[in-house]
This record gives sequence, structure tokens and C-alpha cells, in this order.
Amino acid sequence: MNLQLTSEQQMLRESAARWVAERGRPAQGAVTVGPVGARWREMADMGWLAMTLPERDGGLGQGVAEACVLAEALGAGPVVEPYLPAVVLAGGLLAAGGSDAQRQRWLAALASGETLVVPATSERAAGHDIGLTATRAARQGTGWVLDGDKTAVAAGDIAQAWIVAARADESTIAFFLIERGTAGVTPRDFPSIDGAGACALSLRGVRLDDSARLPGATRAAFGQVNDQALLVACAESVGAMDTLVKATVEYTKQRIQFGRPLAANQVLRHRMADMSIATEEARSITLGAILALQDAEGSGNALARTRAAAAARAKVGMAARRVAEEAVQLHGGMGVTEELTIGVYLRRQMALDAMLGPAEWHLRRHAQLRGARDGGSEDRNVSLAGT
Amino acid sequence: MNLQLTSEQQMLRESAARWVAERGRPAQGAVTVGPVGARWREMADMGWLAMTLPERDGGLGQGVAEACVLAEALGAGPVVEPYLPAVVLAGGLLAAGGSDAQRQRWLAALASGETLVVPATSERAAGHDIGLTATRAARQGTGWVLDGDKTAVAAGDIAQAWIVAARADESTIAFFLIERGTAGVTPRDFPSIDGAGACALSLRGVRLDDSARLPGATRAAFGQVNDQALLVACAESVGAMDTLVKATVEYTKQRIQFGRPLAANQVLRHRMADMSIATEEARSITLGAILALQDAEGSGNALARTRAAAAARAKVGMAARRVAEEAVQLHGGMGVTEELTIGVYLRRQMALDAMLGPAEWHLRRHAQLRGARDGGSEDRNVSLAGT
Amino acid sequence: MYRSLEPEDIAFRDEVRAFLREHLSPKLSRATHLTTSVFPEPEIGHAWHRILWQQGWVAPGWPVEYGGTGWSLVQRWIFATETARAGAPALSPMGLKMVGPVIMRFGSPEQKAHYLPRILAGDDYWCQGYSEPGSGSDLASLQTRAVRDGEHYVINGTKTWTTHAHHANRMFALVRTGSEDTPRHRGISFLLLDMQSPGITIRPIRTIGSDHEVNQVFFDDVRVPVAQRIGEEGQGWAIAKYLLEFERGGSLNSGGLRCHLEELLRLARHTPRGDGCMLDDPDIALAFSQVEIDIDALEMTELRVMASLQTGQNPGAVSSLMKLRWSEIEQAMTHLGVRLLGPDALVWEHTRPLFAADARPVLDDLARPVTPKHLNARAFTIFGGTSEIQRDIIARELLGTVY
Amino acid sequence: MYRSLEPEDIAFRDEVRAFLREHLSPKLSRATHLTTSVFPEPEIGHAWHRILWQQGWVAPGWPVEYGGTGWSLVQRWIFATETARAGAPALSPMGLKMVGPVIMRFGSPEQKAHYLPRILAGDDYWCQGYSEPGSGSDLASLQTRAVRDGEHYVINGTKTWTTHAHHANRMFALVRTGSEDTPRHRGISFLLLDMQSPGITIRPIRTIGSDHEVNQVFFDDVRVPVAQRIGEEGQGWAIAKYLLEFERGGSLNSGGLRCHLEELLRLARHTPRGDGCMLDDPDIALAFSQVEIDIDALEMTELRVMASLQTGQNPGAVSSLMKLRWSEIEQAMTHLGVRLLGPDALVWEHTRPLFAADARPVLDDLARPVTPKHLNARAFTIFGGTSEIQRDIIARELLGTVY
Repeated sequence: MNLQLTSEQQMLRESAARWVAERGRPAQGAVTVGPVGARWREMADMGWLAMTLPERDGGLGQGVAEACVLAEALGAGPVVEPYLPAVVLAGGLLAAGGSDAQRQRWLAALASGETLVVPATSERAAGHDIGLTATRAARQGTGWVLDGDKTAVAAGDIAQAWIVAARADESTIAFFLIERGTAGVTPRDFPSIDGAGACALSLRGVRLDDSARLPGATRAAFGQVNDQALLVACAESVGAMDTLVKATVEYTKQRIQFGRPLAANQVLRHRMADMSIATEEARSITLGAILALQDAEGSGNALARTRAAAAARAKVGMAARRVAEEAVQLHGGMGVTEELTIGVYLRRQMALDAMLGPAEWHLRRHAQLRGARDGGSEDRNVSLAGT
Repeated sequence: MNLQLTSEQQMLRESAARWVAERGRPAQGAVTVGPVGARWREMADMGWLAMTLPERDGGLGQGVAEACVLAEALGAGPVVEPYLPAVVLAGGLLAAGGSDAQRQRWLAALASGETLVVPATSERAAGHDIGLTATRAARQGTGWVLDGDKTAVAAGDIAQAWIVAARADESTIAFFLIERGTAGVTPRDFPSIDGAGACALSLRGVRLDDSARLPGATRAAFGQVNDQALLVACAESVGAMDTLVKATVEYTKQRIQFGRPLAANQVLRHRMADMSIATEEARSITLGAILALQDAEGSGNALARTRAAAAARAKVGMAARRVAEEAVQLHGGMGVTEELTIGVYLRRQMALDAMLGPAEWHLRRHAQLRGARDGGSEDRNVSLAGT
Repeated sequence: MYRSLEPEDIAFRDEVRAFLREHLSPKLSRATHLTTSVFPEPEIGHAWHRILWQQGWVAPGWPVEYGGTGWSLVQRWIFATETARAGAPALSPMGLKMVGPVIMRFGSPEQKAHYLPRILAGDDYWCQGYSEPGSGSDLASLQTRAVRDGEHYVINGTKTWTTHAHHANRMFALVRTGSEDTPRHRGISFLLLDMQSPGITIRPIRTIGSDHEVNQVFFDDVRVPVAQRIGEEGQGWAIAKYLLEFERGGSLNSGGLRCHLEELLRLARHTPRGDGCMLDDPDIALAFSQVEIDIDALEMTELRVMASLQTGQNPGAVSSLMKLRWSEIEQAMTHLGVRLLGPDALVWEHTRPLFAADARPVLDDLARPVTPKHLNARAFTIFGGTSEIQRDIIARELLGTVY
Repeated sequence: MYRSLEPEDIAFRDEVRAFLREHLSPKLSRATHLTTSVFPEPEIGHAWHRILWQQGWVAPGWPVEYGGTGWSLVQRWIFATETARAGAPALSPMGLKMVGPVIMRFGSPEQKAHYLPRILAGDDYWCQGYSEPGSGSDLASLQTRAVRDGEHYVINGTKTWTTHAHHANRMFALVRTGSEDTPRHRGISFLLLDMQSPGITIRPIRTIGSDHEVNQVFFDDVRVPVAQRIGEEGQGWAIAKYLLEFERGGSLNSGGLRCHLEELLRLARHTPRGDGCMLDDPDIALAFSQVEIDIDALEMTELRVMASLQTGQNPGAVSSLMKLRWSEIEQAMTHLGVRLLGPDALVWEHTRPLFAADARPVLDDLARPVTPKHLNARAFTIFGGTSEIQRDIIARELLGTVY
């Protein structure tokens, strides 16, 4: 059974945990100033930004399992540097669907921490459903003209370029790499709820060469990268839950009320038991979904892959929110202030939901993806009368 | 404010409670043998079966509020005699939509406890949605031919007649009074989960005179009667919850485990607090819905009426189920046997759901009935920028 | 629920509505909508206080002799519900609902004559000095000490969670006046302080939603005249308990919940999704129904309590029930709000209050307060007795103390 | 989750599947599906016991020397999961998983030689005499007394919740042998009884779902040879605790959950609603997803535990977690089942077992067991340590004892 970490993964886990313990700090105020903030550069120096990028693009060719090992450590921080949007999503999309020129221009620079590219795929009327994308890409000669609005572009305030999803025709969503400064593109920066930054993008008659399009970035390719991102978010949440459970246990053991520690209250003890159970379950389903993604690489079963990712994010997203809220509640008055970092974890979970869709949305997707075959056991030799 | 019981209602409440305490017994095995079982006749003698029927039909002309006062007392028993299907539903439908001949033939006999008529409106493929009724009523000459199957006809095993819903055309559901023994009607009796009895009905080429049809029983009339039945079920559930909370409090105070009463466990104390809260909330929303039904009699606002009834049954149905299950859990091993009556209440709640639809269904109806106007306050003089 | 009202109550309701139409300005109700803290800024809340005062309606809970309205309990429910539903700002309770009743019951004639008219008119802005860093729910363990020095007490210590200490000119406080071995409930006194007194410093505490609403207050040899003590020395705990009981059944929240629900429904209708809006999503519609039926039940519970109180019955531990359910329903609603925002939940605005912020905000007025409200609503199940303590109280009424 | 398995494990799985295809008859799996009690009737469960015994697969948890299979933990997980998913009946655990391990560890050579082969072959049918009317979760307070009389113990008292006492020919029991003032944990001994002994009477206890599965057993001067005691006199509590720890991590339920889920999905697909089926209802579809992701997580937790145990790590209080979540997921599923029945949830069938009932039942095989299963599933959060006790255990591991 390959449920244990490999020794390389174990090393990654330890070095990431060490770095986070030393360098991770609560996310308050803007975290990075420009893409070459000190912590981001350190992450690049550790090889973490290059880790999952393909070897031919200067990466280390690791997979989603390694990204999750790293993300779990970052989640414990919490570290809110834009690993998820820049490396997992934008890097993943470029690696999967970028032209040779795009890959050469952007991937090595991304891996070294020099530049930042992030996806701009959410819209107000589409939510997290890329199928509802309303931004239009109209053919003009050999190029394109884009019109539309993007919202909630995480780290979009400090990115050099954005990968924008747009509707090329009724059934096609295309992805374009647009550099900062392109005419007709107006970013509007704002702080994000997790203490980092983001932007909205207004696209008005944005003229692009065909070379701006990521030729291989189909919806299927996006789906695969997005599934990876969901698991990376799960792993990050698991790391956060671990920290929150530990912090709450410590706090309730030392806080005295009515002459005894809070932790002597059976009701609070059971609540912490439930937090711990939720964390274990989150860890389990994340691991299961990682295995499903690895499996789908072989089988090409995209439905099973997407359903496993949706299942994991539904369960973990719900659990992480609940654990963070319970941690706040059990910290009492202190939990609802900026004096403790507990609230920062809650805000970061909300940011993950805002970036990738809330748990309820993934649960509904999971239900919609229930195929006709699903649920019928292939090996069951049962004959039930009357059915 | 008319939130207090009138003195007549107070008297009804007390006499019903007295009778239930003396004569109510746990529902185990079949409760009644024929419609003239001793308890049913006593209920008739108390005037309870006549209470809500119109005065011109020999009734006392009371309303849903009085029916709810009675039902709450019955719920505490629990008394599972067929008050709800026979008096509230069948009696209500006959009073609202029966011909003069039907009213004369059936209502006084119903009120006196001599005969029993019950509705047969549920079907397997329709569930509790009368709009999905598949049983067909085809015109033939001046009469009708009915074909179809009805399920879960509560007290149908002992009824002299059934009121059957059938589709007369695309948009019309008609109601027919069919007497036991009519050719083509085959009842199949079975015990019901609450310890009473029921039947399924097979209708094959059932020829009926037009006089069998309830001329005024439109879907709107059925809707009104059904809303009343939902509230009567709510009141019954409230009575059951009251009993369950009291029984659980008593049990946990006297049961010693690990050297102290169960009730000393903070976790169990809070669970009982939640049971008590749920009971209070159930009582409140039931009362609110009674007022809404009274109000709709004046305004004729059927949408508001049905929505209030759906709200009440959604909330009370959920609460009653949870309280009954918690009562079982807190009674431990004893709770999961037929040795205690606790389980009987749970089974009765399940029977109410089976008769009138589970809470989840009413919650969905409530959501579907949210009109365009709803939620906009008529008196709000607020101007919000940017909206 | 107006169907349950008598004609004279309907007439009263219409009078309140007419008043609100005339006096509750769009500016005030917009600012209330954009308020993300529990209590609005004084520039909003206090403005409304003055308007109500001019109408004679600022203190429905006060006896008529002190300036109350003489309304029945049902009328008070109507007034509270109508104003909240119309989007009026909440009034600061520290004067009207907390120190006011205490002064009426325990104050000297001079204290009554001085303070009560000023509270009514809003001439003083009060804050409450109860909690301390080491004593949250367990109030009786407080440590701030007042030592007698002639005709003064000299106060040293610190209070926390002090709402609007940075706006207030007066504080009422519980302080420890007994010696080390006085039983802990008997060594507590109730003092009135001038917030301008030398030795007082205020440290802001930002909430999880970034609001500056509460503070820590430090006392460094702060001198308070003995004449500013309410009641006897050592009577403070009894006074605090009286106030808690006075508040029983006094918190009417269904109007506010209904107002919040309507705001969210508007947000759902104004948030496009594909060709329709978020309210078309069956999962969203169901979540709205869940909240709505909870509010229906709480509203009717409030009315039942008013009816019981009016006929002289004791409604029991129902104030715990109402506080508990209010906080849970609010939290369910703010959750739903965040869900409605979808990707826009990423947006954060630091400026407070929101109504004073940036003229061209990223999000519109409907969406803007949602995430800070959600975060600050975490406190609803903590302040005023945590949900765990409320359940302890309900269980004690139900089961007694069984050990 | 087979993607996590090595090739040799896949091969093993295929061997198990082939065996099931050949030996698990439609009759047996139909009867299992229609079983509404926790444990199937012996005519089902025991029949399967014999089939597995013939294959040499009846005791995967036993050491090879006593007739175990020598499988790895992962193979044991595969076997448990495959058989449950295929719809095989559960085996009675009282011999194989309870008294068997106790005899192996504490029994005399004669006891081992006599009982272990009989347990393996299913020659004896065991029941467990632990709980008493006054001692449910608090086992150590048991009162049934065994008084020494020469070479016998004379037993008086009563045991309850005795599963299949009416089928069993043997019982293992905890009885009080100490004097009045022996500390309560030290005065308990572990005895083996013949159920045919004079003085034993059995009273059936019908469950909430109408099954006759458990009983109360009365002992009236029942004589048991001292040679039938396991271990020393007074060692009974230590033996019972050993057994509890032996079971740690031993309860693998995801296969059964998956089988139940598939049954419900079939029911949803076979239950018409309008032009479609119940699974088309978005609310129903969502409820299925909720349950399914819970099972996904539990299944992977089981595998993680197996992997940890296999590498010698201690998985901690995870058996409590697995029991707790299994029971909650089962209850969520039986709820969903009742919802799928809709009006048909009114139907009740008294006859047990269902597979032996009426040739023309009112409901079909898919629908029939749903309501009794739902009712009996209430016991899942009670037996084997209530959910409250499981949470106490988890909390103790997390927090220690803090008072």
C-alpha cells in the first residue's frame, strides 16, 4: 500500500513545516509587496514554485501529491502567498495548454519567483461555473477582441499577467494570457479577506494576437488543473484545521472560568472531539482524492476524477469552515478579535471558498456528476425479488 | 391580543387531557377493531368528532384552532385513532365540497362515530404531490370510470368509504366518494407503522355515478383542507414533544450511570435544552400558522395560507422527528425496545410524515411558493445606493 | 403576525409606520444597513436617539414618571419590530437599558434627578465596565480594585470588551471594594465614572471583522467620588443581577432578523447567475426557507412571551431561548450572505464605518457589509452569555442541578 | 480505493471476488438484504460461517496456529470490504471476535483445545452476558453474583441486551465473585456457561423495529463448574478490557455502508416520481452526495488505519471515531431510505425475519426492510458504547482529564 509518504515527501513536509514555523506569520494587512516579496522568493529558493512544473520547462516534474504535502504545511501557517493561483492554477494551465513560446516566456520566471501570472476566471454572473463565462472573445482577422468583466482575481493586484477565460463561441471557452498594460485592460485592485490582495478586471475591446491564446487550454484541460487546485486547497485546509485544533485544545486547558479550565466542560470536550474527527476525515478524503487523480492520469476517467475532487472539496470545505468557526467560538471573546490569529484562519478558509467555490457548490456538482452507472456494484451477484 | 386560549378552548384542552390520561394508551398492535371501537365512540360522545363540522351538517362549527387544541392533547397520548384522516381530511372535504346528499349521508354518521370515511390521495409515483395524481377518471355517459392505484390509505382498512382523488383531465383533479364493496375496488389491508391500520386500493374499471363525485371539491378546496390537516398534525406533534421532553427529563434524572444521574452530564443537559427549545419553537410556529389560516379565511390569500402551513409542518415535522430520536437516544438501551412507549411516539411521527409528507418536502414547497413580492417590505422607506 | 393584533394595536402600528416614513431618513437607514458592528456609530445611533427623544418615544421600557411611553408590552413589541424592520439604527443600550434602570431602582434622589433626564435626552453617552481579561463569562471573578481614600475611591485595574468606550463620556463599572477575604460576590460595588478622569487610557480592540467597537480600558489611580457609587458598598453584584433579570424577555429581535432577511433576499435577486439570479438556485431558495421558518417561529415566540407577560405569567428561561436562537439564525443568515457573494467574498474593505468609505466601492451597498457582518456575527454566540451558558441556564430550569 | 493497492493485493481481491461469485448464493444475499436486525438469523449467518470455514477463511483475525488465514491487515480490510459490498451476511462476532480471543489469551490448554476448534467450525453458538438492567454503559457496576460452592459457582441475577440468547448454546459472562467490600473492578470474574443449564430462563425483548434479537436472561441458582472460569477469580474486568483493546481498529464497516448506499440508490432509481424517479429530485440527489462523501472519508480512514497498524504505528482513539461515524452515516442513510419511501413508510410488517414472511408482501424487496432498519438503527449510537462515550474517549485522548 502506498498510503505512507515517500521519504522525499517526508523531507518536503519537514522542510516546509520548519520554514513555516520560522517564516510563516499571521496574514494581517497586505502580505506581499510585488511578486518578489521576501517570502515568495524564499519559497522559490526552496524549489517549491518549480516543484510541480514539468521538467522540460525547468520544473521538477512532481505531482499533485507533492503540491498537497507543501500546501498542508503552508495551511498550518497560514501562509497566504499566491501558491495556489500562481503555481497550481496559472502554472498548471500554462504547462498543460501553453504554446512553446508561452511556456518559455513564463514558466521558468514563475518557478524562479520573478514574475507572477494568475488566472482570471470568475465572473459575478457566472460565480465559479466556468461554463457560464460571459466574457466574449470575438475573432478579428487573425486575432481576438475581448470584452467582459472578471472578479476576484486573487493576487491579481501584483501579477504581471492574467490568464483570462472567455467565450470564443457557444460551446468553447478559450484562455488568453494578457499582460499588464495591454490596452483596454483596467485592473481595479483591492485587499482580499485573507489579508492579501486581489483585483477585478475590466476588459473593453482588448485586442490580442492569436499568440495570446493558450492553444491547448481546453475546458477539459482547465477541469484537470482545477481539480488539482481543489485538492491543494483541501490540503491547505487540513493544515489549518490541525493548527486550529491544537490551539483550541491548548487554550481551553489553560483558560480558567468558574474555577476550572474550560476544557473540563463536557460540552466543549465533545466539540473539540468533533473538530478532531472532522480533521481526520478531511485528511482521509483528501488522500483518497489524490489517489483518484493519480488513477485518472492512467485511466483518463475525467468524470471520476472531477467527482472525487468535488467530493473532497465539499467535505473539506465544510469541515474547515466549521472547525475554524468552532475554534473562534471556543476561544470566546478573544477569538472574535484581531488580537489572536484564530480569525485569520477563518478568513483564509473564506478566501479559498471565494477563489474555488464554496463547499455547497461542490456538493451540488458532485450530485450532478452522479452518472447512470455510479452506485451499481460491478461485482454484486445479488438477485432481489420484486425489483 | 388573542394569543391566549378562550375559556371554551381551555375547557376543551382540559377535558381532552383528562380523557387521554385515562384512556389513551400506547399504540401497539391494531388500535381499533372497526370504526366503532370503544375509544372512537367515546371521542364521538365527547363531541370531538362533530366539533369542526359545519352546524348545518350537525356539527359544532368550530375551526382549526379547536381541532389543534384537541390534537395536541391526543398527541401527548399518543392516541392514534383516525381523527386526522377521517374528521379533518375526509370530513373537511365533504363539508367543503360534498353535495347535499353526500353531506347528509356521511357527515352526521361521521360525527357520531358510526361510520368512517378516509381520503385516498397518495400514490407511489406521486408521493404527496396531488398534482402528480395518475389515477384516471374517464367520463362515460353521465358517469365515470376510475383506474389507478392508491397507497398508504390511513385507517382505510376499517373505513366504509374512501374519498379518492383522480385526474379528470389534464388540469383537473376530481374527488370521488367510493363505498366499500363497489365493483372493481380491491383494498389490501396492512398494519401501519404507528400501530393502527391502513390499506392500499386497487381501482380497475370502477364505474361510478356522477353523484359519487364531490362537486365542490376542487384542488383549491383540497388545498385548504390539507393546510388544516398539516396544522392539526403540527399540534399533535407538539403534544408528543411535550411528553417526550418530560419523560426524558425524568428518566435521565433517575437513571444512575458511573455513580451519578445521567442528567448530570452537561452534554445530555444541553441536548435536553435543545429538545425543549425545539418544542417551544414548534408551539410558536403552529400558533402563528393557525392565525395565518384564520386570516386567510378573511383575505382569501391562499398562497399565504399554504405557505404558512408548509412552514409550520416543515419546522414542526423536523423538530418532532429530532426530539423523538433524541428521546430514544437518551433513554439508551431501553429507548430502542418495545418495552417503553418512547419508540411509539417516534413511529407515530413517521406515520404523520407518511400521511402528509415529510418535513423536507414541505420545506421545498415553502421555497417554491416564495412569490416575487415576498420579502419586500411594504413599509420600508430605504434607499440603498448601488442596488 | 399582525393578524394576532387587536384593532387598537393595528392603529398604533400605523402611527409608528407613519412616524418612520416621516423621520427615518434614507441616509440613516442606509448607514444602518452598512453598519457591520453590533452597535452603530454614535453619529447614526445617537442621531436617531435624538429624533425619538423629540417624539417622546426613546424609552418605551421606562416608567412614565421618568419619561417612558406608557405603552403596553404588545405596543412595545410593535414599536421594536417596526423600527427594526424599517431599518432604523439600534440605540445604544448602555444608558437607556442598563444604567438607567439601575439608577431608577438603586440611585439616590440626587442621582436620579441628575442622570435620568440626561440619559433620556442623550446628553451622556455611556459605556459598561464589567468584563475583564481574566473574567469573561465568570463575571464574579473580576479583579479591578477600588480602594477608599476619604471621599473618593481610587481605582486600579483594567476592563475589556468595553463597547464604545472611545465614544463615551460616562462609564458604569463593577469594581472590587471588599478586602481579600470578603466572599467574592459580596465585595463588588457599582460605580459611575467620568471617562475624562485622569488615569484612564483606552486601547482599541479590532474585531474579527475589522471594526473598532470594543476597547480595553486601563485605570491607573483613577479617583471617583464616593457619591458616584450606586447603592451600598458591596451591593454591586446584587445590582448587576437585578439588571440581568430586568432584561428578561426584554430583547426583541425578530424585526431585525426580518430586516436582515429582506436585505439578503434583495441581494439574491440582484445577484445575477446565468440568465437568472441567485434566488433561482434551488439550493439557495431552500436555505432561505430554512431561515425564514426559523424567524417565523422566533417572532411568534416573542409575541407569546409578550402575551404571557401581559397577563402576569412568568415565561421562564425564555430570554435564553430567544438570545440563543436569535444568534444562531443571524449566523445562518450571514453564512447565506457569504454564499450569495460567491467570488466577491474575496473582497475586503478596511475602512470603518463602511458608510463613510470610498465613494466608488468595489462592491455595491447590498454586497458590501456581508463579509464583515458574517465575521462579526461570530461574536453573537459569545457576548451576553455564550450559547453554552444559555443552554446551561435552560437545562437548569428544565432539570434542576443534578450531581 | 483500489488505486491505493499493490498488485498482489489486487490479485487477492480478485480471488475474493471469484469466491463470492461462486459461493454467495442469491438466496443468502437476498436474506441479508432483508435482515432488519443488527445480526442476521443463524440460518443465514451460520450458513455463511460454515461456507467460510470450509474455505478456511472464517477467522482472518486469528493467529495461524489456531486456524487464522495469515493475511496482512490490508488483505483483511479487502476481505471485509468485498464480502460486505457483495451483500454477504455478517458473522456472529460472539465466538470468533469475542470469546475466542479471550480463550486464546487467558484460557487453560484444555479450554483452548476444547473451545477454539468448535468456535472455528461453528459447533457452538455463543452469546455475551455483560450488560445488566442497572448497568448499561457503566459495566463495572454489574450485580449478577456467582457464589462458590465446592467445585461450582452458583449464579443468581440477570443479564440483558443478550443478543441471540435464544439461539445460543453457550454464554460467556461477567459475574461478581468478590465480597461486598471488594473494589468493584476487582470482584468480577469471567465464566463460560451452558445455556441448557437448569435455572436459566430467557425473556425476549422486542426492538423498536419489532425484531427479536436481544433478550433478558435470568439466572436462578445456575451451577457452573469452576473449571469453566477463564483466568483467575477476580480477573474478569482485566479480561473484558483486554477484549475491548483487542477490538481496537478491528471494526471495518465501509464495505457495509457502501452496500447499503447501493441498495438505496437502487431504491431511488426504482421509485417513480412523476415521469422520472426519486433520484431525479435535486434534494434527494444532494442527500445522496452528502452520505457518499462521508463514506468516502470513512473508507479512506479505515485504509489509513490499516496502513498505520501495518507499519507498527498506533492509530490512537480511531476505533471510537470509526464506530461513531459509521453509526451516524448509517442513521443518515436510513433517514434517506424512509424519505424515499414517502407514503409507503406507513406500511408495517410484523413478521420477522422478513425473508421468511408472506409470499405476496405489500412492498417489494427494496422497500420492505427500510422502516424497520431505520428504527433499529437508532440503537447503533447506543450499543458498543454510546456516541457520548465515544466522544468522551476521543476527548480524553485529545485533552487528557482536566478537572
